Amino acid sequence: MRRTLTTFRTLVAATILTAAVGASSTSFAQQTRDGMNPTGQNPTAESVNEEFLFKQDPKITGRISIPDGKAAHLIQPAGRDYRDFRERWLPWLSALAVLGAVALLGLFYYFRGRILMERGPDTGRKILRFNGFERFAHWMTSSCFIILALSGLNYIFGKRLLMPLIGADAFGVVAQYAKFSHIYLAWPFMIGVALMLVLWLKDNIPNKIDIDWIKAFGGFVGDKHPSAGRFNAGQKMVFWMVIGFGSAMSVTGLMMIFPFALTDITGMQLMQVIHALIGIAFIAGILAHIYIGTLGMEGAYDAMGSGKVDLGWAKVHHDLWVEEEQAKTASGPQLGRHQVPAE
Amino acid sequence: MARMKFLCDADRCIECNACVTACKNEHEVPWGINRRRVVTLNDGKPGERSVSMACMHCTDAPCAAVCPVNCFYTTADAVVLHSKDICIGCGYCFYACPFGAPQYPKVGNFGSRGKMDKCTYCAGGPESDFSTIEYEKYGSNRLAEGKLPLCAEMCSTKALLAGDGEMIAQIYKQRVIKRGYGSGAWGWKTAYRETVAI
Amino acid sequence: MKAFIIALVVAVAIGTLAAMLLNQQQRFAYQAFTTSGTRVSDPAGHSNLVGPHWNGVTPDPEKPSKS
Amino acid sequence: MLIKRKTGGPGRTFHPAVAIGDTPRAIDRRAFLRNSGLVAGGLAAAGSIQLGSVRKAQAAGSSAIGPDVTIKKNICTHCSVGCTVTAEVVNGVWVGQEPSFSSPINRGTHCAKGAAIRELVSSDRRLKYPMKMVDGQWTRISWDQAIDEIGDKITGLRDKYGPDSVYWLGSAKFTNEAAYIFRKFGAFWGTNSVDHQARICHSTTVAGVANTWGYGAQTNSYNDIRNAKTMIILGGNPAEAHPVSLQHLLSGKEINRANMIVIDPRFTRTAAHATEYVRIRSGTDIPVVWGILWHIFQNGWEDKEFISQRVYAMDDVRKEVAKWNPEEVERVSGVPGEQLRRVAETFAKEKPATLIWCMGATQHTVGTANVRALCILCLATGNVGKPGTGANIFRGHTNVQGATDMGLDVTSLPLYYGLVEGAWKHWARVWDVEYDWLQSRFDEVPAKAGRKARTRKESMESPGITSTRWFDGVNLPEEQVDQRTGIKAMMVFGHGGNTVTRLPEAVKGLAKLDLLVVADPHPTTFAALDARRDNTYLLPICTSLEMDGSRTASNRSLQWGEQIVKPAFESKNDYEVVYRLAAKLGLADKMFKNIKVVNGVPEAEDILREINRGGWSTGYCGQSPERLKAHMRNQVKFDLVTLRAPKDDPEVGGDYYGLPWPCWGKPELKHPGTHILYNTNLHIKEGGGTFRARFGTERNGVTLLAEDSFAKGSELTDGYPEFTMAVFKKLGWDKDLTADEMASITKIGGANIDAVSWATDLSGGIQRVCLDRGVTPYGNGKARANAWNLPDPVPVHREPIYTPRPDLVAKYPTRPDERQLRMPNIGFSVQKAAVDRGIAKDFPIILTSGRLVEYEGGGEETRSNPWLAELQQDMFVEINTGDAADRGIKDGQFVWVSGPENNAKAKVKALVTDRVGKGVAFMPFHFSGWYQGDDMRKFYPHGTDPVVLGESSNNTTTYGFDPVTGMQETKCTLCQIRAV
Repeated sequence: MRRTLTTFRTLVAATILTAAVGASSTSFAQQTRDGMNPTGQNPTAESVNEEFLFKQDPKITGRISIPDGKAAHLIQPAGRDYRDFRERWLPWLSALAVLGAVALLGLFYYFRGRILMERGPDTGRKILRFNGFERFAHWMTSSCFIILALSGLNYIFGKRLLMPLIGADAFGVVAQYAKFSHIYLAWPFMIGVALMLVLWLKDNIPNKIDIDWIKAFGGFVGDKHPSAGRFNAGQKMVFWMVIGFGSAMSVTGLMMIFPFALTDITGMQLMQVIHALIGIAFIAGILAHIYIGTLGMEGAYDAMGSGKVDLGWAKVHHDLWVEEEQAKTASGPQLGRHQVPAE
Repeated sequence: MARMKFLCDADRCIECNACVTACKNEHEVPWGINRRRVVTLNDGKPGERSVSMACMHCTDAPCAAVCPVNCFYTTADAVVLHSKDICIGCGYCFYACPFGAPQYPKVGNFGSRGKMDKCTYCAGGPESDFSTIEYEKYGSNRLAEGKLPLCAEMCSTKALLAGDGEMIAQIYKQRVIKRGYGSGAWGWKTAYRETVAI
Repeated sequence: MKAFIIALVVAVAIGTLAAMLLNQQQRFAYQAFTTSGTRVSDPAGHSNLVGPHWNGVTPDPEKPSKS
Repeated sequence: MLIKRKTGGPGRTFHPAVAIGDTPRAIDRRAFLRNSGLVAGGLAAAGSIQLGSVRKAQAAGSSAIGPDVTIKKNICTHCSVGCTVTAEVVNGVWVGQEPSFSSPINRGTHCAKGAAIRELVSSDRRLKYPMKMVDGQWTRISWDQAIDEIGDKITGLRDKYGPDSVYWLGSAKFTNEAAYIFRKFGAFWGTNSVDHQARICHSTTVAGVANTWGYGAQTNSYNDIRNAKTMIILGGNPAEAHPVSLQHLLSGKEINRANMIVIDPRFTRTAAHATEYVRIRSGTDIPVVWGILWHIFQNGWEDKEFISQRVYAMDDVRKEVAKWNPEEVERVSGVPGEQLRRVAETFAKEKPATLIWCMGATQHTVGTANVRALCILCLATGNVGKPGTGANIFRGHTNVQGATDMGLDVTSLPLYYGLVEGAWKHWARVWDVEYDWLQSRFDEVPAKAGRKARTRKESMESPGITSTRWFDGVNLPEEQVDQRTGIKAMMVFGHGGNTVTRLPEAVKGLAKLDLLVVADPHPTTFAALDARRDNTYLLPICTSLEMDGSRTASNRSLQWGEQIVKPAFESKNDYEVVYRLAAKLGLADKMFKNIKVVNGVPEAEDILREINRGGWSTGYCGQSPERLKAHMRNQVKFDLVTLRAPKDDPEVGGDYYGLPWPCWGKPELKHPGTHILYNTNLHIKEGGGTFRARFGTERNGVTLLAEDSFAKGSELTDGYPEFTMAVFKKLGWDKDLTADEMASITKIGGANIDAVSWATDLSGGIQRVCLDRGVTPYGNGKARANAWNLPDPVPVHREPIYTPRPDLVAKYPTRPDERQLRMPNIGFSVQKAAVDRGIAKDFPIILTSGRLVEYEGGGEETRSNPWLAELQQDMFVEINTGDAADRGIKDGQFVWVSGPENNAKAKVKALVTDRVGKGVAFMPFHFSGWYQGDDMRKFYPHGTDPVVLGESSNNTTTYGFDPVTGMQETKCTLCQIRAV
């Protein structure tokens, strides 16, 4: 709890910082106009000093003739705060988030075990759950995500974990390629997120059914299955997490890919903080998603693998969707007998 | 053991930019990369002061701390240097640096900005002293020749001081006592968590 | 499986394309920090810290340095 | 070819044993990697401490380059402070610069330009070979062809239009020797139209100061300012123009807690360090100075003893000053009386006080009068001739003082001998040529426009056309130009084309010229204005870093610069080019009769020896090349404040650094030079002196000689005139002369031996005797508060031609139209027209100009240096925040600055700042290459375009010339600024 608070504080501080910059620059401009004629004044006696300037603005900015706006900032002590965040808090936060997620899932697995398929009359019959394009979109996004997550974590943990193992030279090379992959695979990832939004938006609009589903804890607790459409509330949450975090990561990421294009140093620091915090939350969330999609539920992988799920399973987990699909085609997409996955 | 620092006496600095071009001259730094720069505060108004700024070679340097590949190291003279072989050009050091010291050969996108470059306190890099490759990657190594950074040595009004921190603080103190004013050791609080008490 | 393979191939393809585009719009500092009144020579060969060892990659020690 | 610094030996391998064993260092790469591999954070340093302590001890003796590095010393070319440049040269390549700690002038330091000066030599933007414009295209030619064709063309022009049709524009970047042979060449060619940059920087200073107390130069030195308790900097921004001088100023300010008063229309970088800043309206220097003097006289703060002993006619000044009560001063200049009272009291009471000025005072239609007023302020308070006092005039180029001394001036032969017959005869003797032959080289001018005809002798003695008016000499109808024809050819050596006002007129003039020759390291604006199609030549000249020779810094110290590297590309030095031209014209044998020429290149040392043989009038006689070289070798021995070496030093004992002129007598006399002019507290042999008795002994019954004032140890304890044989005979001192000296004097004097003076005695005997008897050879006179030979004997305020205050013109009009220096000066008509047409309403902003620290002069050289160019990439106009807001102008956007003449306009970037007051705009004058909004880059020969181009400030400057020297008005005109 303390950690989240600190994170929050850092964020708030950063926001206030940016706001303060705007505010103080106006007051400074006014002063400029008043102090127009220095006739009769003693320029030596009134020299500016650090303390005075820091009272006006958290960073000291002046005039410089080279056409590089960044260079006009003389001192920005906020770099120290950024460093505090990145070195003191971020490793612990991310370790906690990632390891915590793994631990929680482990516990869940330990207590709940693998959720096995319930055998029923329709077991063995198949229904197409995701068509090829959907699966393509999913896999493109997810494979990129895994690389992005690993290369992203490398920024935090690489020097702590990998570098001592393989040595600086090798690590330098690895990190260089990790950086390249992070920058370049961000693009298919962003496209993937956009594709998923288009493909699955209409099935992910939250509705009343979701409330019941949540009230029933999604059926994870107990053995009663709440009704659900194509996506149950849990999946919707994953969807919206991917969309929300994905776009936040994209926006902040783009700002970082094009440094200083739209913002100054304070903005860049803020982008970094946001990107990192959301990133680790994203990783934790996706870990849960991966767990449910693979280990957590029997035969889960094939849902995205082949796209076809067991009709019986579907009727249990997504009864409303199955009804809808079967209404579309009288026969329904019934295929041969097979092992049945779920997600 | 000397603890090398920079101190810019803003009451002497006249924004002549000698430090900037001396640096270019000594290390053949290309256009667009300014290891040192001069910023004028309160421009055109009474109290105007100019301050020459480069890497301050901080105590517990933030750049070194945030570097994801640990390419920084601190020499026995407390000069903060880095290895361009390991650097991945990520730019985190620029975000952390309170003084805007890190520079990148390419501007535009983060992906391939090249290796970070910054003031070396005229102390070269990790390669062996006076080697061609050291010179080409980091510039010349005056410190190993027993000389101080050229920017400070050539400062037109001797505003920019370089050398052992205690010695230059002493010089500055004496100046302030002599003349009766002084706007302080710019950046020292941020860089060294101390200031020159008069 | 097919969708997966295609996804990987496409991801790599888009990534490569992105790399190419990004690198194309990448500008050297000497181009970026230049205004309309200037014509700057390419610093490679004239300046240090650029040129053959631009990226800091260790050069072939056998290759004689430009003299 | 090695072009950049690289290590001498083969690069070391990265075998760890070698790396650690060979060069111990703070932390070697391997160790560092090991450390960072083991520990995540900051422990790397801890692991290396032991290594580091070893390094310090062992690294001391090592060198970055190796044993084959040679050190060469030359002088920075970018201002007059005279900073020593220490170059590291390997295999003939300039690979590095080191601080010149031993120089007492710069003590290791440099400004941006000096710290970047190495690039000048290896710049890829240099002019690489001679070029000729053929039908609008630049074509490469050989040196032989260039000299041949140019020689033929000027000979043709001379035959057709006379020698005055060719204009010889020299350079303040010449060495003394080059300036001297260039002036000599002009004399041999037969014209007095030989000029250089001093015309547009300190010509009014030279005229004003010389007319006050004798010599037109800085009286003290940069170093001596350390002694001052009060300094007024009026119309100068040394923080940008002479940054290294600020080392001395600020030290003085700190050590003496000196008052540093800056009087300027602009809150400059210098003003930022002032203890008091006085903002004035441009062009009201005289009211301000008189306003200060008003308080001084009112309160009796003047130095009455000094005035009575050493100043002539101060009462005439009192009458004029009485008109400038605080109310009138404030009405005209905008400075409140209370502030001026404070300044006046400080300057008069907290002594020693010095007055520093620069082009803010000189570049006006009243430039000479301004300078005179400033001198009078020094005189009234007794602030001349002592340490910490004086008129410290900061000059602009490396050798602008020397080039002025060497007579690159339309009014004088070398060393201020003037153009009178005696001067010509003196130099004819030094040059060993017939006076009559020299005379035959000059032109006969027919009577025209009501003016009488001029004989050859009269032409010889008539001042030439000033560089500020060369294009008027081309454009004006021939009857208005007081010579046979107008100017037909420009021979431009080391001089930018954009530094003279009224650039649009210059462009017209360029188009009309029959021949244009630009001899310069860079093509310069002259070559790139797109005015010409043919008959244009570019000759690549090396920088003065690539040649030997002496330079005279602003403080009159001569420093010997040695060639650092051989001239780059096909460039040649000035000596060789002048020699080749002379040879082509058949003048070489006569001109270089007594000068050693090695492989077609005259030897600098030998030229200096000839200067020594003739330079008596200014004390350029004692500075032999050997002595100057000894000074460069022994720089470290000279004191920082007194500039003097200890007396017991075998080589330079007792000398002042650089033997600041006057350095009397022959070199063997070992006169130490004169650090502080007119200092009566020292024996003349120790560098003392008196005011020069240059203007006679009495006027209207009032003596012009000093009263009860004389230099220490003088045998004559009162004022005395300058020494001639007549005076010597009267005193009986002629007996002191040796037989050889007498023989020489007799030979010079001929029938009239009495007329031989301290300045024309080639034997040096008169000066030797003077020194022995402790008297100053030039006499002991009074400084003149009233200089009756000048247009305004006592300075009076005159509004600028284009004034923002037309209401003041009736009371303070500019001088009536008159003719000066072969040209009409119609300032009065222009001013009247401007007032009548209400120009000040359409152009409400005062436009002033000045220098940036990164650039120098016309800026071709410095704008071609990427290290400097990066720092100032755009021509800009400083505009006040209020004016910008009124016009909707944002910082950094393009604006049009338009001027009242020629529909002139310039497209520049706005720099919105409070450095300038409301209603004032400032532009730097270093830019060119854009013309009225067009980029002219393509007109430069391929690859020689400077890195940075921009509008020249002189696109919009206007008419206005000082009546004495033809100085242009750059500091006060009017403009309008509009957003693009």
